[in-house]
Amino acid sequence: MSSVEFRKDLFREERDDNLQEIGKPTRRQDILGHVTGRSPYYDDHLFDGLLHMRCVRSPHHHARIRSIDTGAAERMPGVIRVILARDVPNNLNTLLSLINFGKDEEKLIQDTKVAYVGEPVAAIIAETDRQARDACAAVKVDYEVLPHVLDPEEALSPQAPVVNEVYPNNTFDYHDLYDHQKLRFGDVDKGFAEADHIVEGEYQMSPIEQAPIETCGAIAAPETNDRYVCYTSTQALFFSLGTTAKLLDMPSSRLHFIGGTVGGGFGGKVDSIVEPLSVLGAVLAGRPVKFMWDRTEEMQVGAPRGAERWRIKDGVARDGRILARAFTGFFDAGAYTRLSSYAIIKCSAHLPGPYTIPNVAANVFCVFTNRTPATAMRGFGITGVDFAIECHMDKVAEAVGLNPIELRILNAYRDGDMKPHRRLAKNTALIECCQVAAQKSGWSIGAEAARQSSLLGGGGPRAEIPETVTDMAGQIGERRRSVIPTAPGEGASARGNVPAGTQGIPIVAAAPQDEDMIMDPSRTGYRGPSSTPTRIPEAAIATDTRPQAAAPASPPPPAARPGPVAPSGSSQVLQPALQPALSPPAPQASPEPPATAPQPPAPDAASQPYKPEKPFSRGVNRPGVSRFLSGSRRR
Amino acid sequence: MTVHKGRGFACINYPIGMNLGGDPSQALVHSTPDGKFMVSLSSIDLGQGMKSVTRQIAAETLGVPVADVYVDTADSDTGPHCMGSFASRGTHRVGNAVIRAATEARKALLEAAAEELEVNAADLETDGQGNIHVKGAPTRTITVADTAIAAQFKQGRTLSGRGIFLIPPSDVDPDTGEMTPVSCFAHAALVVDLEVDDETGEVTVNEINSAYEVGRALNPRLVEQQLIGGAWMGVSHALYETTEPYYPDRNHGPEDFNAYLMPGPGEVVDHNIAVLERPAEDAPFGGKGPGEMCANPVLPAIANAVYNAVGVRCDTLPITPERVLRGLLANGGARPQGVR
Amino acid sequence: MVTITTVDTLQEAAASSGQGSSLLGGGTLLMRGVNYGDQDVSRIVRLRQPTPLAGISSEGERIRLGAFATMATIMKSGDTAFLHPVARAVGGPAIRNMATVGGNIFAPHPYGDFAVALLVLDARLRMSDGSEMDLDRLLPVRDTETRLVESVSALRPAGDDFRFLKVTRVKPRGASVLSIAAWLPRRAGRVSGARVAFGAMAPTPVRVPEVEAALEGVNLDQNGIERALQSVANNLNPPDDSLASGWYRKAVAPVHLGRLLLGQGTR
Amino acid sequence: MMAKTPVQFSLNGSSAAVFVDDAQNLLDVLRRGVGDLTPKYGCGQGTCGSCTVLIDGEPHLSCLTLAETVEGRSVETTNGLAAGPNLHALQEAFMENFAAQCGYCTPGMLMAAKALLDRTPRPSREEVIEAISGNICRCTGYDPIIDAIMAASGQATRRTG
Repeated sequence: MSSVEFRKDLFREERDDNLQEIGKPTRRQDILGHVTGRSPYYDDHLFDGLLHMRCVRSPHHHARIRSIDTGAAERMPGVIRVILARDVPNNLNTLLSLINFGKDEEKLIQDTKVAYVGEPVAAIIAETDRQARDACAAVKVDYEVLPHVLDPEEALSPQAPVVNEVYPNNTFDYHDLYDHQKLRFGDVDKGFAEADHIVEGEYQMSPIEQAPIETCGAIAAPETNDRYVCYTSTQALFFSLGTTAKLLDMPSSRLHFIGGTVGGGFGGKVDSIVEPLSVLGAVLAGRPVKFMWDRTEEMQVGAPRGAERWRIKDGVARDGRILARAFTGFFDAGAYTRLSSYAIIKCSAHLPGPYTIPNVAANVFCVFTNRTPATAMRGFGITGVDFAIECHMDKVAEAVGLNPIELRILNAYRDGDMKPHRRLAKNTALIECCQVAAQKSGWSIGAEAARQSSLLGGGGPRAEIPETVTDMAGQIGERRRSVIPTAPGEGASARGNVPAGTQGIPIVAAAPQDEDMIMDPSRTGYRGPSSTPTRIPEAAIATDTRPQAAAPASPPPPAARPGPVAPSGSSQVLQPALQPALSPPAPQASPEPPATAPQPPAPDAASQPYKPEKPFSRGVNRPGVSRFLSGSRRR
Repeated sequence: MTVHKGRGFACINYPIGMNLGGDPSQALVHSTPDGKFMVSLSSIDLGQGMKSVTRQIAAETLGVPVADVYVDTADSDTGPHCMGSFASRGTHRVGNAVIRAATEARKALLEAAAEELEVNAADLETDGQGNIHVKGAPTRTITVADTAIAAQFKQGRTLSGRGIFLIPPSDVDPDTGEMTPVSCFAHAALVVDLEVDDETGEVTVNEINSAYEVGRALNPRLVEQQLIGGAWMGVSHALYETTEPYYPDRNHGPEDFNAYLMPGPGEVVDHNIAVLERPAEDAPFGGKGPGEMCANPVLPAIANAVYNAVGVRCDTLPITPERVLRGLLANGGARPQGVR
Repeated sequence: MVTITTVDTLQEAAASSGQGSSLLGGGTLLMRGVNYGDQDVSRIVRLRQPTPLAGISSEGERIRLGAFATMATIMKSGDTAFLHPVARAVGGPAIRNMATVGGNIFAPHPYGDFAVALLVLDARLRMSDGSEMDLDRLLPVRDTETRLVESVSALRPAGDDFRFLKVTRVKPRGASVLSIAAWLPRRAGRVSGARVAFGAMAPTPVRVPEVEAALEGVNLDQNGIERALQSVANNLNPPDDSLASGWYRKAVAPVHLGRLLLGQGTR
Repeated sequence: MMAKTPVQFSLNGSSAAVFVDDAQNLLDVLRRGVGDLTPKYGCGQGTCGSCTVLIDGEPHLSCLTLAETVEGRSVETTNGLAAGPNLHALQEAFMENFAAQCGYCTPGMLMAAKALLDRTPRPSREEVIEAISGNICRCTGYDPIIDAIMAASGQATRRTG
């Protein structure tokens, strides 16, 4: 049983709640179709003479293909066409080439070497699904089995077999420089040295299947106008269309993709494998072709949420403040990149989680192993590391003897804090979520924790970018020559230094191209950030009334704390403890920022450093942006 | 047999939209002859409610009843480009594109009405019921339907709009990781209550109390769908799911739903949700997109609750009975960590 | 390529069986294989009218189940009340409308929980050639047996002599981590002639004579059953699969057996 | 030439006749043979329930049903749930309770629920759970589906908020 309450009392100054249609529990537009079974999923389009495609797949983790004998299969009843690698016009791709990220490395159909169990080496089109399966069983592939590697850290060793020849170091190449993505903010070694506790942990997430109830699939058919229509379960219509155009070396104008009603995706329908294969089938057979994964393929050949391994090292002050946090992360990409490389960048920007920590470093590796390639899934790039971070936070709480919720509130990021990716936090609400969850569950937290606010105590010195130690460890290929440590900073010979305050220009949304597209601000329902803290009515929070002795279990206003992050004298610091806890949100007699009533969204530049007032103007310095992005030709 | 109760906490934030930007979405809006509106997209409804939420956004922006708006997606011949439905980008990116397209269409609508009413367009307002009034003079009014007919059959004016939303791509500094990843974050915190059987290692989740901050609940029932279903998936990830039960060994990978484990309808967890709404500046009506983040806090909260119940740190997912039992044996039995 | 041969009697079906032929029962396993292109199945032999072989009848202290009787049929029959919990443990309602007693006997690991119950109920099979065979003789050789099963005769237990438990990860229905059936006749409170069988603990459902022997003459209390519990792990070598490892199955089988014997139920 | 076998059965009260291929399953015949697209393919293994149909009033998995075995029998699908323009109480309740997201499992859920309500008009929550225990939903967490089936049986759900 579930219950839902909408806490309209919180952040009410920042919203209008009088909109006409927004906020209404309107029935889904598609619900009638769902309950009558008539929502048109891709497989609900009937074609006369529909043919069925199935794949011949590798039984080996890693093997060289000596030969493929399709003779018997071609003579089997109902078989229309056997498709091999040579039939794919442009048989090399990487999914994110459409946004110029990564090198082409994966064949639609393999002909030289298989790198995971299930990799396709042939596709067969037949009159019925069963005939296609029977013909697949009759294809004889002569393999030379090669040594394989399945553990990502073993794959980093100089002795490990090369999984993917385009990345011969078994790691994705980041920025043409390193075999991993770095994040550096401050000096973690200094933070560890100042810490009272060092808390370390290792975390592992195994691969997870998206498991939509509709399996991945597509039906392609010749259209009367010399084009091909493709009904697809894709989550990304133009990704699939663009990938198909590229692999088939076909003008995108000859492709007509139709989808939009999909039986669950969860990230598993982005990879654009079934679309190019079904269109290729329709081209070669001249008839409608369906390629639908069965459940076994969906589970073992379809790319899962990849495995991740994380090591976290924290330096923690006696009072629970985390002074430094270092991550070493391994994304097990499987045999090809798909989306793992990109997830790591998203993940790196997410570190160290929703906390303000003055010294943060991370090395995150995208490692190739001989397993099914990994791809997107709900929470992509974040779910695994959030598991690690939040398990680790409990270990930190135990180490310092703090209530786990209070520990989070103590370290929580707040409006105006600088994050390690060097952009300011705004619109934060972690503290309020902690307080409400504590309240709903009846988990006591201290009165001071219950008084904290995301709107207060951030910024000031917490907005500053510290002097940052960098290193050049882990350059591409270095790890192939000798074993070097994977953790940030360890074993690094050449160290560098980025001066305090160094920051580039934040990127904001492109402005509307025409002023007619700019919505009247009074109709957006958005009133701008409030300067008055939203208040969880304190009486409603089960506050811990136990005597709080020597241990500083309750969080001081972060900026007022002594320590490397918090030089004193910030004019931003309010005195939350002085505010009447039960008073409604209202103008307070506090020095700064000026307490105001709800404002129109016209904040001053100082408190809103990167409000998108002006159209983006900085050039993109990466050459050859995708035609789907800017109209220029892809590299 | 001893069953130990445990309680665990976790909180998270979640970046909304494709990292680094560079992920545009477009929308087209046009009026039918009598003033109903069609929204054309290439976005995908995977069940998250893309068609429904963009419909409400279009209706709100146009100032017309939701019943007068329908969303058509995704046909590459008629729908403008959309990067796709992933990374919690739909509500934010597509929603913003729809706002721009519907805003332009609304401008044309009001200009057409102004011509009919012989007033300035700036003096007009919509009532959300299908009428356009002169501000402060509600009797000077025209229906949206009459306006559309006049515009398209008398004035020679289309009531249509185009919209694109793009956050241009951000570079990443190779040495520091500096970048502009996304523009807004959703938040969540939750408490899990569960029981652990110390002879079998079996974990039973009894209750979740949660707070999810979603910017704005554009449709509260769609938000509820995501949060309840997402928390279920979180429990499933935490305790059940993997395609490789003996990772990194690849043996015994499940090939059907008997072997790929997920909680059944007999394991529905009582889930009490509070929804917080702190609107984000550049999000459509402040809404951030709750679809992905809702599962994330459940995984660590369960691990933390198992530790609280029996003193076994479960740092490897999924937290199978075997992993709990091995931990119990290694510890010489359950070590409850105290009532929370 | 799969062909269908429709026959009128089980004897005809047995006569037309051979390499690549399979008799269609409920179809829950056979049709799955057919859908997935199982190259070992090239012919489906189908009874035109299976109803005569789907009956349930009482034979004194025993009950006879036709090989084509479905789990749903068993759940509807008052004669088989003691088997209702066992039948209910097999799949969801749709599967139970299809899955047959005969099919369950041949179901590979981890399926076949109904056969686990039959094992302790002294199940005797009537084969298509008219001969009789004990179930525990068939199970080890079931993959090579060419005769077909026509019906099963099982003891009808008294009181709470018969107990069954299936441990699943997924609730309310899931595949077996393990299942246990026990038949525990007692004389003056002491067990006499116990039978205990396990599912998903070996390649086929199995009885464990050492456990049965250890229960002889004991009271069903913690002390009485201790030796039986200890002998579980020594006499079973369960497989790893995606549901659980052999190690885990071995570790918890005594726990669940203890709960079953003590009437504590399962979680 | 592949052998074709004629099969005649009742589909949602109307007579249906179709030639089926050897070993073709009922799901495929319903969808491609007679054009009833409401049962869905989710696994072909009998493990997801999205192809659930009623045969002679009882739920069956059409992907595991050899098509020719329905000769002379009655088959019901979601296509036959509504009476003309009037939706079945289950369909109304699924709409009202937001009991579908992607909608792909919905037809199977509806048929499993109909089999229950036809026999047990006022089921307990446990009976509802049992009735859908062979049907997998990846989106909803089941709670809204259980609520909807309870609501369709005229029993108030305990949903709050």
